[in-house]
Amino acid sequence: MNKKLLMVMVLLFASVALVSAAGQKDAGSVSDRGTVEVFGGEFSVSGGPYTVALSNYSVGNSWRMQMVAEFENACEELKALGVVDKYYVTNSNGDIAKQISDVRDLITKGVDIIAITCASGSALTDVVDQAMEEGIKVVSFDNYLVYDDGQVHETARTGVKQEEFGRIWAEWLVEQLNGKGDIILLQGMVGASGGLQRWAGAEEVFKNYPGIKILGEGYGDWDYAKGKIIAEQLIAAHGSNIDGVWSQGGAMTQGAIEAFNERGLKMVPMTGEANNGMLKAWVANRDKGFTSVAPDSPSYVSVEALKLGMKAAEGMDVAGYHAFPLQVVTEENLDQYVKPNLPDSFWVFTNLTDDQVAELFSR
Amino acid sequence: MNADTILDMQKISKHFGGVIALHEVDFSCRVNEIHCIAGENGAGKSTLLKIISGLLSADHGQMFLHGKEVQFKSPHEAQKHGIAMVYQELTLIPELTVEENIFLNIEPKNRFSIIDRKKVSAQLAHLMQEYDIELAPKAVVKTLSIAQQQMTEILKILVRNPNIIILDEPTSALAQGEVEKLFHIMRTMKERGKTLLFISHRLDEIFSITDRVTVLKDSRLVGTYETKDLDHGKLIRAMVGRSLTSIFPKPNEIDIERTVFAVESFSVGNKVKDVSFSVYHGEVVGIAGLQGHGQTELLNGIAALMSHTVGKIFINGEQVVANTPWDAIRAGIALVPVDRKTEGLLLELSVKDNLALASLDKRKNSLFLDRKAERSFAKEMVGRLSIKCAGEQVAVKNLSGGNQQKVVLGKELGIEPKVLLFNEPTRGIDIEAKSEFYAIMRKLTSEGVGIIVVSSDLMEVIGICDRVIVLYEGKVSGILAKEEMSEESIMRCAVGLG
Amino acid sequence: MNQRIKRVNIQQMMQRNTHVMYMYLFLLVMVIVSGVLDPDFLSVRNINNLILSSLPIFIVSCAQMIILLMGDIDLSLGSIIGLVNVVFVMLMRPDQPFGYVTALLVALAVGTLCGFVNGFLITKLRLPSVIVTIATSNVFGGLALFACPVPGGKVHNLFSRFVMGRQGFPFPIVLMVITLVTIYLLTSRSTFGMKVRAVGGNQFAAYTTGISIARIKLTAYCLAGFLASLSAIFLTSQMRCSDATVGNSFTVNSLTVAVVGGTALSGSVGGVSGVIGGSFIIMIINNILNLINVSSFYQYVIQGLVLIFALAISSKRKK
Amino acid sequence: MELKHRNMLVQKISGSNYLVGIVLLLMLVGAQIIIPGFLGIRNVGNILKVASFIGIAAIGQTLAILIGGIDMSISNVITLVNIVTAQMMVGDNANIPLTMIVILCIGVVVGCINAFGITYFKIPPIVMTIGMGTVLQGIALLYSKGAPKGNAAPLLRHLVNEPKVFGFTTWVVVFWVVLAALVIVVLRMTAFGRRVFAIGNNRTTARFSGIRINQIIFTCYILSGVFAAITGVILTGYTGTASAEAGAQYSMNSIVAVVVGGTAITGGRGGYGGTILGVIILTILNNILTVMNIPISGVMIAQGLIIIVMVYVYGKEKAKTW
Repeated sequence: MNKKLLMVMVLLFASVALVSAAGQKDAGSVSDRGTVEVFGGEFSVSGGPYTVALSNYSVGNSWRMQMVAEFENACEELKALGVVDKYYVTNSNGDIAKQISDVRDLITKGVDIIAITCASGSALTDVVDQAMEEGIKVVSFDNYLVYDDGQVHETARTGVKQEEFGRIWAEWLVEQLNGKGDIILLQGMVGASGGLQRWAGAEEVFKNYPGIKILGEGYGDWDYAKGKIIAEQLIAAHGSNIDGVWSQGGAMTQGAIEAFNERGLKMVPMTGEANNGMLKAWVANRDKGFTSVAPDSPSYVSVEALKLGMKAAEGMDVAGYHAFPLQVVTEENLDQYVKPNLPDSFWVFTNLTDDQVAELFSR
Repeated sequence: MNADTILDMQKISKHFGGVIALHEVDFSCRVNEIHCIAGENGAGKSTLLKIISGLLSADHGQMFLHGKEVQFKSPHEAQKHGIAMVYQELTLIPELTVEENIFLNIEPKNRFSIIDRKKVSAQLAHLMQEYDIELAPKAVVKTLSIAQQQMTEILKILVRNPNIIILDEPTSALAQGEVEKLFHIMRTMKERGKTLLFISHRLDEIFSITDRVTVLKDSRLVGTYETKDLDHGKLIRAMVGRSLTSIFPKPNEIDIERTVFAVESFSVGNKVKDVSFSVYHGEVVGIAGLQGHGQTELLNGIAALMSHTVGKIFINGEQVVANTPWDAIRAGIALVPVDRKTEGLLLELSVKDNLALASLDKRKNSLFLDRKAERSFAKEMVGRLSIKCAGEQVAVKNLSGGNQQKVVLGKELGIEPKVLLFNEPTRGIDIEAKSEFYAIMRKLTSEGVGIIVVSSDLMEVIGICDRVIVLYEGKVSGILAKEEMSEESIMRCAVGLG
Repeated sequence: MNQRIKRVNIQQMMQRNTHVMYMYLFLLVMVIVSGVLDPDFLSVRNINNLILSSLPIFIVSCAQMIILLMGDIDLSLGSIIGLVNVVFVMLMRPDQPFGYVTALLVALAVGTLCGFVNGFLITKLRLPSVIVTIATSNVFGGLALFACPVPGGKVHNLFSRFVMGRQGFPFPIVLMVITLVTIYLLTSRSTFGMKVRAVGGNQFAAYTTGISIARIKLTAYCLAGFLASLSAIFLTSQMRCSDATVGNSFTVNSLTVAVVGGTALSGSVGGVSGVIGGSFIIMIINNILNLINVSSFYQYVIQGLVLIFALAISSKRKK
Repeated sequence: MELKHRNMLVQKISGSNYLVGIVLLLMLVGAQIIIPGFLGIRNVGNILKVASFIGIAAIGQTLAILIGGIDMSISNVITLVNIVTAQMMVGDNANIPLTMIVILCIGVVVGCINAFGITYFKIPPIVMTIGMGTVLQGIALLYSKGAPKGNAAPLLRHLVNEPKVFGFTTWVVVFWVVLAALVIVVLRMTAFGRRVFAIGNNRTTARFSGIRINQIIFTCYILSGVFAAITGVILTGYTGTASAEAGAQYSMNSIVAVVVGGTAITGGRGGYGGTILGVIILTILNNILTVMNIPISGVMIAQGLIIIVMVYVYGKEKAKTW
């Protein structure tokens, strides 16, 4: 509950600061504050102030937690500017039904903008329709809404293409092995759509290189421990024949690195993701011949969704899908992104300052 | 076979494991009679009645109802043939109301299969009026007294309108007034043309209400008699078949200067109120009373198995404070509980493990149990109590009742008790084992152990005890010395007339 | 009937219902406090939300209550919900006008079958209900996860809108009332209910009264399975997709609701009037946490504590 | 009579753990066929390592089941401890002592609360521990704010992961072996062990025999909490990090291991020796299933069926209301 207290104090402080700042400038009330430049002056807001919300389905991993922090951070800034008067963040712990009732509660609270990342894309369409009927702007990101006709019916949609991950990993691995070698696959979860898309992107590439032989694969559920167990078992079966590891998750890659080290095997190229722990492991195992490539979806995609929602609320046309570029850590820019002093869990493509990251992941 | 014979059983045999419960027993009863089955504990009375009621099935023999051979696979089947039984075990659902219990499984329903509560109330009111019974239909059964529960059981039977009604020791838990009430109902039933079979130990009851008596002894039929042809002496001879004194050992010298054990103003909840008595060196003290008048609670209270006890306990003149069973055992208070299977023994475990159980700490070397000591202790007990078993590693569940009871006793002797409490020590064990048990008790008293026996078997109380304390509603209603003891005097106290 | 007996009758009926009365008092306090904490709480929209979110847990808690009345416990209800949800969505043909009929029937059958499996193992193999339902919970949950490793699928739009009451007909309220009345009649006013309570109260008594314990148990488990699938179908219409893990929280929650609603774990005691109040209490806790913007993580702590407290209170009351 | 005779035969076979031994042998052979190199020394070491996690958690479960209870909060204790350990250690050996103290406290407190509810309020163990588990789950989420972070200290990781003992196994396995020996000795050769069995067989008799039931129940549940907590620490050492689902399978796994190992689910019969075999069987089974790429769902189904079959074969336990 300490955090609540802290928040209240921050709020108080913020409002005091706001009032005093406004007093110096205009001494006007919030309603006639004119236009305010937001999102680094990308556009200006004249309506509002808005009540905004993030409907999240899980903070079960650090990326999602960071994503929420980005949203909250942005909201605090917007609040200071008087553009946002209140914001809600709901989290359904992976429970689809709870997320639906969360959105219903948000409608009850009369929010103006909802940024939503869905536990299940199709499950939330109905309640989102209800929200839209109430005039709420709904922007889905990361895990989009999925309508029967495949179209974008919500206000807007943003995020990276999962196939891109697979493609970048596969192309890099082929290049490392010069088009010939035996690899193992560390897949995500059986049947998970994100994982399927990532693998589909990779399969496209591997198809063109008959020299790449897949020795075996396993599902590590994007989890470090499971990834490690799978890697250990694949190593038990194939040993030193493995020339490369195509992993679709950074934590699993870390598990594989560990497994290789414990068996005393020579390091091989492995694909990864851009979280600090993975990058640290990369640096630590560089001299053993380890190399990797780490693409990632920036965690401020939630803020991007909020931005789109606000544009819509201001009357701009934002309908449709807004592709969000994937960023990549490579051997060249690794040293620029790895932060040896920051926690492992932190994802390097962020708007948060180092201090904010340290605070977020400290306790 | 007489024309008015309703039920006729021929050469009925039944055994449980190796124990014979009934051996080729013939039995018959007539329309419109009250028929008592008499006999000692373990004579096979309950088994016979349970076979009639369909709860048990006979191994051999035939049963004829209205001249037609029948075999009941369940009590329900017997009920369909007009035979219903009130068991000693409670057959009511404690959380349901009187009304719900009585009509269980035969509720009158409307056309939507919903219970017709009006019809239920009307039928019940009619029945209660007919038999002059007063009960609150909406009362939850667990809140009723034992007598009220029994009335509910009887109403539950009556509403099913059977021809033959069986009552297994219906009076054992009742006070005098309640017994009168029950007999009134039984006579009304008889007037309505029903046949009543019931079990009772009390000779007075048998003579006051029955038309005929069937006596069983040691699982065999002794005979069926017209009550008017019998007197007390004849009936006892038929039941016991030998002089009572032969199985009871001679009393010890009692040294009233040495008090082995005493309780002062002892109360347990609201079950036992302000009881004081002492046990002298060499003495066996009996505690008698009707079922449910605090005897078990008194023993369990002394052994600190009950909470809310008040009062003082002295052993050899020194006050003992025991708040937990553990304290009581350390102070030297041992209890042979009423139900050896659920309270006394671990049936799956061996004789040795059971014997050792209460006194584990006595045979340890530092941290570990001393197995050698354990074995020799078990051997010693098996010898001392002449427990018949194939070895001390045999699971106790394979022993006969008498030997199981000896294991319980042996377990308690392991703690080297200063006072031994027995609750129904010889229930369901054979005569031989009984007499061995009595001999052991006597031997223990001569060694200075104080012995207290709770028993519902008045013959046993009279036979073994040097003094008997009778409880009525948790209070001492009489203390009788050996020469004052008789079934009549004890019963007078037990119903509060002492 | 004389006055004394009438008085005893009334006294006893009051005593029998004290738990439920206290619970409703608590519910009332909760509603008032919530209304003060957040004015939106008492809005028509929010009450509607509450009914929608309480209905699945209410129905499945009725199932749990019936099993508890028999003195058993069913730890597989959550997994049955997950399995039925998966089967229902898999068989759904969202593109056909009546594409939900087969799915509906099969889903109800699957749930009932799961209940039957529980009942069969418990009665025929004479295994304790706790261990059987823990094991079958794993089996049903595994099957659901096997058929549907990740959430997905679609639900017939018209069907879902109808079930959620978005087609003009207030189906959720009707379903709630029907369930309430049916389960009340079944457990408190029918022979079946008395038999179930008899089995839970005293098996010897039930046997000598001619009640077939095995048949009653089998029927009750089938009924529980059926109710769980009913709950799953409603839930599925609400979430419009399949998710094998959707039922996970329902096992503990159904226990909590039943116990809060005055159902005794020892059997015989309980009724649907308590269960409905219990389900509102649990759902209001979740609802109010959201409305006053408190971390949903408190939900678990509160639910666990509510379960333990309710049990502790009822055990103290028994003493 | 014939039926009874057959049951006694079954009991005789199961009672002496022959059945478990045979199953284990068959599984070893099967695994060697399915996974080449399965019986290699490194892999055996690896299997023992993974088995030791369940093995240590199953000590508590064995005790809880032997006294006629069950502990469903093991999963949640492991997860909570996993999260707390990683967050407190933050990869620094210096933090180990303080962390261990906190962790042991968690285990003791959880066990105490479980036992308190079970003895004082007479709440059925299954419901009490499930309720407690839910509370712990919430506490874990609150403590980690939903996203577990931090890492294990290097020393811990070394002890758990490095196969430095006898060239093939880790210190954790040694720790497990020592614990196992200790538990078996305590259960078989001390008064405490005898009392545990007595309570599981018949609580009333135990009470009438002057056994301090509550004391034994408290001890068993506290030990269960503590061993679950230790498992949580070891698991943190194994994965290096924390996860919100780390312990998820452990309640179930430990019950399966105990039941497969021949301990009666109603209590009073069995022991830790059987549980060890159960743990190894379970680990190998999981290993085979993962190598065959059978997802977690398959493992769940297999576990459920194993419990039903084992409970049926082993005991014809009398139905008991918890």
